[in-house]
Amino acid sequence: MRSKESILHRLSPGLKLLALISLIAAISIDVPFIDGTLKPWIPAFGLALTAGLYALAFSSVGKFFEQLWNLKLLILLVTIPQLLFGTPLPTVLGSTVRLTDAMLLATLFSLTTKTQALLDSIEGALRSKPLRPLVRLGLKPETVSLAFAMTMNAIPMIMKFVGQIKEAQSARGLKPTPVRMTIPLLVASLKYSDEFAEALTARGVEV
Amino acid sequence: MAASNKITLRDLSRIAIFAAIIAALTFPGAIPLGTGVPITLQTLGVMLAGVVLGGFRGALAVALYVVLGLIGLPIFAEHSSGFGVLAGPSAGFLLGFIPGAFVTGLIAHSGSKFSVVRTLIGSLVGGIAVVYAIGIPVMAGNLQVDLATATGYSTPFLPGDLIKVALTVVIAFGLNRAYPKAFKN
Amino acid sequence: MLIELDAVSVAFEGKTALDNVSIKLDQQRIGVIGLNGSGKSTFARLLNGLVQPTSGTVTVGGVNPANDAKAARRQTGFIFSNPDVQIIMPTVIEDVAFSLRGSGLSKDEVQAKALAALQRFNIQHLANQAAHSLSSGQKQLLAICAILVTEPKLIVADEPTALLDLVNSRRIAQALLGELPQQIVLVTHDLELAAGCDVILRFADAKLVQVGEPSAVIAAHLAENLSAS
Amino acid sequence: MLIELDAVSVAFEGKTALDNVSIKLDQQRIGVIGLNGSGKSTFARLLNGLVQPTSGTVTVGGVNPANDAKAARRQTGFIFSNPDVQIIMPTVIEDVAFSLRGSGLSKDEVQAKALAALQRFNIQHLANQAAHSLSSGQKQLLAICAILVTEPKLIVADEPTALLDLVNSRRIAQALLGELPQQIVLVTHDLELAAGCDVILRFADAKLVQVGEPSAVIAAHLAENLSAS
Ligand SMILES: Nc1ncnc2c1ncn2[C@@H]1O[C@H](COP(=O)(O)OP(=O)(O)OP(=O)(O)O)[C@@H](O)[C@H]1O
Ligand SMILES: Nc1ncnc2c1ncn2[C@@H]1O[C@H](COP(=O)(O)OP(=O)(O)OP(=O)(O)O)[C@@H](O)[C@H]1O
Ligand SMILES: O=C(O)CCCC[C@@H]1SC[C@@H]2NC(=O)N[C@@H]21
Ligand SMILES: [Mg+2]
Ligand SMILES: [Mg+2]
Repeated sequence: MRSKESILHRLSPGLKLLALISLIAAISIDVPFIDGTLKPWIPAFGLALTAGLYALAFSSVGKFFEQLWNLKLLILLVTIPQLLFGTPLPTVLGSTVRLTDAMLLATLFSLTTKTQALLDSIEGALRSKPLRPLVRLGLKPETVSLAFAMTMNAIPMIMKFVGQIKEAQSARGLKPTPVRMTIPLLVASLKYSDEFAEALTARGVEV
Repeated sequence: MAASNKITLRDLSRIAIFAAIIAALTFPGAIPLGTGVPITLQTLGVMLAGVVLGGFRGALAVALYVVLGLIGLPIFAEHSSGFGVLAGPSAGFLLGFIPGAFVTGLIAHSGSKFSVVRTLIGSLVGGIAVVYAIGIPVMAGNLQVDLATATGYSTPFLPGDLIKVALTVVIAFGLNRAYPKAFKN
Repeated sequence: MLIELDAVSVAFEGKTALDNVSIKLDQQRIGVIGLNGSGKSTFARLLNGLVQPTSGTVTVGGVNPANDAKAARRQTGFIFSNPDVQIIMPTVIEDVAFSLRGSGLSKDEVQAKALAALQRFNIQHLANQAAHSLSSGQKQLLAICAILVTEPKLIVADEPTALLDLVNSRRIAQALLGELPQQIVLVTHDLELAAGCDVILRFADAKLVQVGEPSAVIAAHLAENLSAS
Repeated sequence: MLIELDAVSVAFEGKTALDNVSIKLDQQRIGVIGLNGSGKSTFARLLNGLVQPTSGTVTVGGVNPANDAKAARRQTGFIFSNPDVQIIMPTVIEDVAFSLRGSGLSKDEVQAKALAALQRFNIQHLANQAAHSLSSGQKQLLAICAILVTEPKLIVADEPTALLDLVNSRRIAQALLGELPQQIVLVTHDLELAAGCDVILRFADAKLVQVGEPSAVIAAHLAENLSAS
């Protein structure tokens, strides 16, 4: 494993997202039909480009094929019904390749972007000029990142409550079922959440 | 119960908690159907968010959940995550969760106190109708099949989702008796 | 009842929580003390099968909780420190009555028995209140009532007073150590409370390091843990 | 700082939580005791504006928290009993650094200050750990660090040791009463802990019933509440 991060890893998440959206848009245009003749090599070229990007990110195309393999069911699901309905093969190939390519590109983005970096750039984007109207509508950058942090904190707390409730119910000779567990879970979670809000207020946090 | 749209820290905390609850509902697992969209417990969380928090706050909780999943937390069905799902067959369901919780809450909170009937109607309309109305067409689009086929792919969800509506009503009814403060914003 | 642990070890994900514990206990009031993470809760949970030994055997009144969790849970009531997680039904009386489901009693008998349990601790006036709106002390009393109606032979309480104030702690302590005829295992950080037991087990670093008369065990605990500071 | 309450009453939904309390305090270590529901937490929360008086005025160091909550929160740090609810950020150092957001300091300065706060309690080795994986005692120390970096003049702690074991309680008590230069208001059920204060306020039934020298107030508290049982 190479520890050095690729240029794709280091690219700012905002730019990467923009590039991703434009690439997906580009391969989604029905280029093959522009002049009336089929050119399925255009989406195929897109796929090759994506493989190249994976190679750039992970210094081998192994990861590309790994992700492609993950999509096998989806690919079958998209192709088989169309073939059964008699859609011409090049059209089917074109559309399948396009969907596959879009999924692979979006996954590449996720694979090369740390969640924290993405959180930071969301906060940064909200501070930027174009998005200032959103801020004026009340969507403060600090509030958004605070909400992210709070949710990530809350997930382990919820799992802790689930464990305690399961235990308490089995101790009473009860098989914990979703309904039985959910009411105490909601009560414990809401109380935790209200106490948490108070502690935040005491630390001078405002929304 | 017509609550204002001004978000306090206490609201924000409850919104975060419900986003986390929906995430936690994906941990027990999912039943794959071979269509790329499995049977999951997420809609239970979506309906509860609307019923407990009300439309506006409930929708924010679900939006928070969706965004966190999109940016990489493995909290979507079958521990998936990332922007990739937006190109996949379940994209519309995920996005539909947001208006789904909104409509659920709007209907459930439309009276001045807790009502089983409004909770039931809210969950049916918001948690099923709205979610499917967005989920099925997007599925058709992303899988490049026609609407009828996508609807066919989605009918196996109905029994499970109806059970989840029933669960929502039973849970909300119990919660209102055990801890009525839960519904006060 | 005889509580017997024979060379019991428990590990969670490779981490030892209880290390080769052997002991026989038949006292009525059994206290358990030790620092955070020393293995107290693990010991308590072994007694009704909430935790299973990685090696060794546990026997409680002739029942092995690892083999017959159902029988173990019938004869053992468990009280946790978090009062919120123990409540199952919406109102106080329903929650107590719930313990009697499947007992074959008629509805009226169940109601009467549940009410009698509440009366015992003088909280019958709360019968129809929303269970989650009670104070923490009242919730712990409710938890005790909900357990008592099933007439367990042993009650295991894992820090039942941790979230309570002085008066409520005393109330629960008095109920557990003073009033109940059952055998009690009481895990606690409150050394005053532990002092009221017949025998105390002291855990440290997953080991049972001392068993004996309360004053001696408490003195050793204080000496060992406060000398450093 | 001078803490001054002038004829302060607080009611929640018609229920009186604090009844006509007037007092002036400038001691360094102020203890607060009383039974569940007697009004201790309500008193503590008045000092930084988490609760507002229904009538009367509160002044802390010249600031009225009801009018200027921001200033009140800047000068007052608050510590709660539940260690879990006080952690905001994923890792220890980030959580301490979070307190310094909007302080105008550079990233490096924030990092250095946060690390210095951890060093003070010898927990700098935990800096990059997940905050939720800490033990309860470590979480309370973290909560204290997260407050100290903002350099408050007053620290209010509402039962900070309630959920801790012996060793951790002592550690926190030593930090609060022994080491910190700040003025401290300490709400506690632990009478031993309260005994270490300069003055104790005793609440009962929403009233401030006694203010004075620790041993006298504690004796009166015990006499009043344990005689019945
Ligand atoms: N379910 C579990 N999974 C993993 N580790 C566990 C689990 N339960 C306990 N442990 C670990 O086992 C050890 C003993 O825990 P135990 O809960 O028995 O301690 P304790 O004496 O009850 O402590 P406390 O005073 O904090 O309640 C600890 O290190 C704890 O982290
Ligand atoms: N937010 C609130 N809403 C309604 N009632 C409240 C609220 N906070 C406190 N009370 C009530 O006010 C009274 C005083 O409560 P307070 O929390 O000050 O007591 P306390 O002395 O801190 O008790 P404890 O030892 O249980 O912490 C209690 O009867 C309590 O039920
Ligand atoms: O990828 C995801 O996380 C979204 C899965 C969506 C599942 C949908 S929601 C409505 C319908 N009911 C189910 O049980 N599953 C689908
Ligand atoms: Mg324990
Ligand atoms: Mg209090």
